[in-house]
Amino acid sequence: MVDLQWLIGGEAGYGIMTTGLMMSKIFTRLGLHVFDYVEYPSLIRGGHNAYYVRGSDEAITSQKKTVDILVSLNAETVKLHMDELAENAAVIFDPSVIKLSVEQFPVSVRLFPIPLLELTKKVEADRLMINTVSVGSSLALCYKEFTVLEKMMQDTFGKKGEDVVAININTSKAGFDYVVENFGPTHVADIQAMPQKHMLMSGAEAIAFGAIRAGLSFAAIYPMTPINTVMTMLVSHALKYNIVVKEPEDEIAGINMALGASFAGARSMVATSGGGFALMTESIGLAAQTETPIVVILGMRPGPATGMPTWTEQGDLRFALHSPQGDFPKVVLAPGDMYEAFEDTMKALNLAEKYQLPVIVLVDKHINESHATVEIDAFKSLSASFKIERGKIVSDQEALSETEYKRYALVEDGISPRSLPGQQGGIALSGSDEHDEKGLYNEESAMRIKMMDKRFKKLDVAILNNEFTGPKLIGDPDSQLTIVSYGSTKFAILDAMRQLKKENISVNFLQVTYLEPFPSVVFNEMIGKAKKTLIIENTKVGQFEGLIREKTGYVFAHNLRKYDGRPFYPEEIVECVKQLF
Amino acid sequence: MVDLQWLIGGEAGYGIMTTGLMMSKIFTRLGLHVFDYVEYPSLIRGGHNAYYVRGSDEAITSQKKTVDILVSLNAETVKLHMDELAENAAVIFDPSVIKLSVEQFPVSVRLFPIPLLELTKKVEADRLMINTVSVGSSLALCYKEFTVLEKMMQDTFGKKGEDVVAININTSKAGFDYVVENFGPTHVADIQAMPQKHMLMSGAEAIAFGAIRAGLSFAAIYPMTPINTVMTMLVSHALKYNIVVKEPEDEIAGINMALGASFAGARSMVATSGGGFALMTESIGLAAQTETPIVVILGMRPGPATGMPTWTEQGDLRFALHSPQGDFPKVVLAPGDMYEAFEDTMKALNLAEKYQLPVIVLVDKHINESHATVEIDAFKSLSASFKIERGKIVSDQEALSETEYKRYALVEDGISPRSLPGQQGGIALSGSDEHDEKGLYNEESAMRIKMMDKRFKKLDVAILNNEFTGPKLIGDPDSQLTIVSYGSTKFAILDAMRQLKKENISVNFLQVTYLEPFPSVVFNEMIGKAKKTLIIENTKVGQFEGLIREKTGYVFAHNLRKYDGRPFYPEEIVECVKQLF
Amino acid sequence: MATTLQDLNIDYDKPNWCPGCGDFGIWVSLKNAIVQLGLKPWEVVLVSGIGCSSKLPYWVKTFGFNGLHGRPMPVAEGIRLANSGLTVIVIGGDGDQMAEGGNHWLHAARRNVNLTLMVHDNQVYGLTTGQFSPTTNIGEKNKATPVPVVEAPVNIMQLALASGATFVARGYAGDNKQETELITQAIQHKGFSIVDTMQPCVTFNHHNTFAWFYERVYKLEEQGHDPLNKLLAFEKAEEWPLRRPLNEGEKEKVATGVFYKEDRPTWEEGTPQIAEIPLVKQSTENRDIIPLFDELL
Amino acid sequence: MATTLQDLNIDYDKPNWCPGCGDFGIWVSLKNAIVQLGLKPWEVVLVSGIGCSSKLPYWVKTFGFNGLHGRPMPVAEGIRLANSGLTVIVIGGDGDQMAEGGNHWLHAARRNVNLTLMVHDNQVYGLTTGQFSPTTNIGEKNKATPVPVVEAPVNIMQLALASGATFVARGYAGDNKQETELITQAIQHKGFSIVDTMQPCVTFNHHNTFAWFYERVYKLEEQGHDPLNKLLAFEKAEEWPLRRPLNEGEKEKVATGVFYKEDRPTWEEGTPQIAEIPLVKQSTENRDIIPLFDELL
Ligand SMILES: Cc1ncc(C[n+]2csc(CCOP(=O)(O)OP(=O)(O)O)c2C)c(N)n1
Ligand SMILES: Cc1ncc(C[n+]2csc(CCOP(=O)(O)OP(=O)(O)O)c2C)c(N)n1
Ligand code: SF4
Ligand code: SF4
Ligand SMILES: [Mg+2]
Ligand SMILES: [Mg+2]
Repeated sequence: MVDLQWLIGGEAGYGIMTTGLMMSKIFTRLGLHVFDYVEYPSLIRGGHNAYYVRGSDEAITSQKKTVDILVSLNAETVKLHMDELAENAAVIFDPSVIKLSVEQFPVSVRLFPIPLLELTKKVEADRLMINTVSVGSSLALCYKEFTVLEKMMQDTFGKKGEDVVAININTSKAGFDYVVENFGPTHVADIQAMPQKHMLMSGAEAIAFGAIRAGLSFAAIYPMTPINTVMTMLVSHALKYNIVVKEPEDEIAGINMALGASFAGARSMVATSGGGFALMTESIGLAAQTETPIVVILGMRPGPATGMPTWTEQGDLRFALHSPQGDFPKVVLAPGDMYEAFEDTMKALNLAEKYQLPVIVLVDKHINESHATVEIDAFKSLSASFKIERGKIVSDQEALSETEYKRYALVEDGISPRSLPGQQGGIALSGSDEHDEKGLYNEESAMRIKMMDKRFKKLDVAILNNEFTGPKLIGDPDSQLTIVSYGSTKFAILDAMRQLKKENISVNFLQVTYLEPFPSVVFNEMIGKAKKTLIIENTKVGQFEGLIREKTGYVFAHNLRKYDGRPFYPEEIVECVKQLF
Repeated sequence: MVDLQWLIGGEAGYGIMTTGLMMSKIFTRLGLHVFDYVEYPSLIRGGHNAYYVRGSDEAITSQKKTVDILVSLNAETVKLHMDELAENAAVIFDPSVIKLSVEQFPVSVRLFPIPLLELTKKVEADRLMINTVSVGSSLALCYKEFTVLEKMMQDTFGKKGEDVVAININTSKAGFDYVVENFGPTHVADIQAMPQKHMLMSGAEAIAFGAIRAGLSFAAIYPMTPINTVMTMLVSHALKYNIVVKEPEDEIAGINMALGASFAGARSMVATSGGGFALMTESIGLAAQTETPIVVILGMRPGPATGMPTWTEQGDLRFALHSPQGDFPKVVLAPGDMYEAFEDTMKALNLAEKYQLPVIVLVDKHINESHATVEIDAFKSLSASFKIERGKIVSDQEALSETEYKRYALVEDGISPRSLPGQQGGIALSGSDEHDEKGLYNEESAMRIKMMDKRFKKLDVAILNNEFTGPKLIGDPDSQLTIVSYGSTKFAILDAMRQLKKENISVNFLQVTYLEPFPSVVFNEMIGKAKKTLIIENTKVGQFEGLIREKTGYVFAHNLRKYDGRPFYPEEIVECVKQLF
Repeated sequence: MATTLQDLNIDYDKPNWCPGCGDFGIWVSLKNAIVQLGLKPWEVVLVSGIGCSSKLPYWVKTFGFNGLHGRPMPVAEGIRLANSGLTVIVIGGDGDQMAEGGNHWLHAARRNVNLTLMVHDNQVYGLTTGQFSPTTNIGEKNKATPVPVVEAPVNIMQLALASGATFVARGYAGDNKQETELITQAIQHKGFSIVDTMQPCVTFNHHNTFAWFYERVYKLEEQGHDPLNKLLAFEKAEEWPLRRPLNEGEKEKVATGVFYKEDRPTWEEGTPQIAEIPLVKQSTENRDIIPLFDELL
Repeated sequence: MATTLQDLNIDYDKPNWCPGCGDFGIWVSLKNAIVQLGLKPWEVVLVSGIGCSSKLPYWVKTFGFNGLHGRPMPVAEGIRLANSGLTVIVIGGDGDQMAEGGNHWLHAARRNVNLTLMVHDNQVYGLTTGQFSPTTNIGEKNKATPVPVVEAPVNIMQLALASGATFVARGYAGDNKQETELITQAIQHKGFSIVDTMQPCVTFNHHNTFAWFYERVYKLEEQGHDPLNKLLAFEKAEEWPLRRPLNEGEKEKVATGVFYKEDRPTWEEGTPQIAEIPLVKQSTENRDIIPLFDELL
């Protein structure tokens, strides 16, 4: 069995990210299950970056605590990560850059001094390519053949020309060969390659792909960690799929552009993080009042304020649920892995248009920026089975035959058919004031009540239509303990469950997959069957725990919280669970 | 016993507001308890305005449903308010403008046709002064002497010169005399004047006065209903008390200016409503992270979006509690009457500086724009007993002797002494990023946890210091029913309790006076003693009810909600309570 | 069938501006312009913010979107990108556009979005009952400031020029003929056009009244102003509003008409995704995303 | 005791900008200016937003406030009103000031608040890894747009002139001597001063590099520019940035130095509450509010 975690550390801005992703892809191509996780500060160069890649021939869904192969490009990396090394870990370094001896380490390690710089010189590569050398060396430590890397270099750099491919192959091969020649192959593991059924995907990619598949036409996104990749992905495919993606002057402009486009009939979305979301809140109310469909991807990171912009937390839950002023219906979906991020984004775009209301997809840095292997076939079939549903939009024909079109007609299900600008006979005004059926401002008591009820009715209808699935119970229903959580904590929880199972501790996981409307009845039913319960969340004050108590009355005896900007590790959960028995 | 409600209705922009306030003040000067309430649309002229003034020689704290004297300046007023008339109500109108006969009315009424226009001509006043005539006539219907009005005109218009005083006296006297001469005096009631112990105050005024008294130095306010009066009051007294009051370009600028001023050492505040608050939310997180004191007056009105801008609701509760991203300590106070609005504003300004955090004073249109009589002596003593507490600010002397000043020193109580720009030795940076004790950006796990804990510690310390008082139990502790509510609903609740008492139904009122930190323990203790409970709030979804369930687990069997933009009426509460027995 | 004024009227409500408000003139002129241009009412979208002026779309029978205070501009930009077949007109007050929304129109101008911004410039916040606005003149007494206004007013014409607007004009609500003409030209102009209309507020601005303007407005075209010369336009715009108190005996001169116009590619033209078919007319069904997965191997 | 460069250094951290970043030059120049002006470090407040450039205050030993993206300007205005004895300098990137914060500085300029705005203009979003900014030139390839940039860049100098800024200058991070001089003048200027400094971003802007600027910058003063003439300043500012793609063989000219300066009363001077004593030095104890109650009778 192979389950190893590789880590490369070094200064920000010197290719750590690219190198890490390369390693992830190698493992993916070898048929392993992969999860990667990056820590980096909010600066462009010089701070410390750490890229963890875990590969296993059994299912894994999270980074883990111990490191089996450490690539340390500078002395600081050794210092910072020494304590994470597993017994017998391998340390790759360039002896011309740092001096290391086994005595320095708290555990026994195997040192692999490799003249990275010298090797780049030898193959006439830039000195910045030492990373690539180290990838070759790393591969040699756990796999016997170089071909997988060669192929990858061809696929990755093919577009950039022969020369680029060649230099990448040469440098990494130099690293690979050096290890084989000087230390022998597969020192750390001997991976048995399996046929590749997976691809490697980040949450941000899953969201972007979901949006593209679901017919997104318009996005206006102001850059902000951790949604920058969503933006970049949409931009790169914008011309292919004819999606208009614009960078607005600020987030307020962004969401209002998207609302304008949506009002005009284009499926629209924005993406942001807490600070930008704060600026958008007023306009979420506008979407609600005018019943203009909009999807907001909200990527959480630790606050308050700028906080720790490149780290992770779940501290925006209540903010997402309760912004801005007034009572109005909205939907908040909370995917916990790449599959769900893909599906929920598609679903969100449908729901927003079908029910003419704002839909928030609540994610965080951990899911957005981590990569995990996902089954290609599963994604293909999710994509194939998805159907775009745009809800009640009046056809040009219908509009023409309207004698007195009412944009906010008080229809039974609350969903008044939308006309679109340009439609003769469909002329209407959508306004932020309370209004009557025609859209004219109106402050009468009876009309106000009707319009409020109408708007909320849509959510009831959505529930009746079974639009929302979940909570999900994962694992043995008869387990001794039920873990309750939502969002990206799923990664570590599932992993912890697997570990616990090996130790014959059976734990199941009640994953809340959407937060608004809250599935109170189903939740209560399911939690009622639980023996012991533990709630896990990435906040200090327990926002999710409070939400559950508010919505269901359920009180947890045990909780596990974390608010240092780091995601949960399976080991932490395992330890916590064991203490409960 | 006198308990009468006077109503003037007419087109917006034609002095209804001034006239109504005049009537309120007359009742106040006669020694009555007064409550007034205005309904008006969000437009400058032409829509319908209705100004209700209720006066009673017993304590009252709310408008009521029935009208005893209706001044109808146009036909529409009669149509709109006909159904509110009490049995035997008096209707004042100008027969040259509208034709009325008693048969039109659903109840028996007494018609007082008064040639308002003609009377203005007679005294050579502008035709716009018909309102003033009607005030004189109204007075004659319930009080025997004109002098009270004469005196009031002198006090009110004295500054504008003899002529203005004279014309006001003449017109109102014309109306008074006309009634006495043609119908005889005191047809509706015969008020027995009592020595005046009260003044007439709106919530907005209470807030402005509280702020002035509490040493407010700086405010930046962008206009928005229902906090415009707060702004206007501060502006009018700005030069007298040397308060810098600025109108910024938007709400984001407003709160950031206030934060800048606060950072520099000036006691600062902003005021806004939901839409403007939405724009401020990001900066509330900034205040929290930099630990810069700030007070936000949040005046609620019905949303979503622009909604019903001149009406009332309590739909921003959760928004106020949970904005913006991330976990951080804040305080939310919720005054329920003018006394509390005054006190809470003062307290808020102290708390913000003592604990270096954002404090929100949550009010609404109903409390801000209604006037009620309050005891002058009570206000004098509240004012006299208040002490400005500015918290830990390093003195110039201390700063000088600092060798290594730490702005965010991890002190026991979490409250690190602030230095102010200009203080030698106190040099420091306050930043929106997570930071170490010196204020330098820092993303280490241990420091993050320490700083989060430190910030929350301040709230614990505030609780330990008994900074928060409440919930208040008003009424007989042994009552059969306990009403739970917060904010401006208090007006109608207290009034309903008085009425119920007369019918021998004893109800008490558990008023939650602050919402964050939530007084869970005390609340549970108090609610534990309740027999039956009823929760009342001005929202559709029951935000307050949810909050209580979240914080205490308490589940209400009965609730009364309203979301049509109107405040509760005591009658509605009485009816609801009776149904529970 | 040609569009008539009648086609633009709604029958279930009428403007609730104060009698005599300058907004009426702009309202009439806008409808005239739509008629004269022969636009189909359903292909016109009026987008507004919050303020007295921003209620205008309620009373014209075209499509309308009445958004948030200060935010109509980006809504309009989104509409243009989604359906470039529509005529989009933004309507906002001086507070809406110059205070709360100050950032947006400048960016729309530099992008040269093909739409028209109409500023109803009454130099005051009308709907919130009379606080000073960014265009209020120095020295005005006002409930929102304890001393007369000291802030220099925003110079909308100069800001428009500086930000790259390609059609820059000032109108006056007391001259329907000129106003209609300016709006017509602005709508016809390909690119970002702004018409800043001086609009007396009879209730809260007792200084800049119809009478006041009547004595001070003059027409640029009558003075032979060359609207193709940006520097001259900037110079003309410096005349008024003043960034200082008025001198004794001095009388302002308020230029009206087209200050500047220029041709420059629009934002829409720079967006190849909509070069051929408006976005809303494009099918989004059955997109094949499988090829994207190749990058993830 | 005169302030020395040493006094301005902190000993527990150092700038983490990319080696070679233009921010270093501005950082050095700013410290030089403070020393040359003999300002006391504790009477200086650097207020910044979010971006690479906005981290500068961390590395100068004066008071500092590092606020939100786009929002340092109003914070600085509040500081000035509260304590007019302080020297207040706002530091922001082109994204921070021209995109997110675009509305605030224009209003600060018309108010003529007595502070200095330093724009670190690298024509890109540095900290979010290289998206185009409002000052990015037309035609730049960029990860945030599927086609090269089509939006005309913001012309900061012209906007400053149009909005009534009273000291308007452009600097270049490759010329510390001039930059120091400009910052010094800007701080000394009574009123709103802006120094827009062209600041090469070595990581994400591979077009507007030191070498690029080196070949294009020239000094206004060497051309005898009259900084008291606003129209000339506007004309000079029209030279660059271009609102169109560059022509074949054309080479830009980037003017640096003081475009314009003027004397006008400041906001602080228009605020009588602080005419004599800074707000923070005034006692607020024992205010008597009882007289206010008279109005409520
Ligand atoms: C975010 C927000 N802030 C404040 C308001 C309150 N408000 C409504 S209209 C208005 C100003 C109106 O002035 P202007 O835009 O000049 O329009 P006018 O009424 O003069 O036509 C303000 C401040 C609001 N609706 N939303
Ligand atoms: C409200 C908000 N939106 C977005 C961001 C993300 N963000 C951080 S820095 C930055 C732009 C930086 O560009 P610039 O201001 O030009 O500074 P530079 O890094 O180039 O010096 C952005 C968009 C944020 N922090 N806050
Ligand atoms: S307040 Fe002024 S702007 Fe508003 S409708 Fe009345 S006159 Fe017109
Ligand atoms: S990314 Fe650019 S602006 Fe930021 S530090 Fe590096 S070189 Fe400077
Ligand atoms: Mg206005
Ligand atoms: Mg930049």
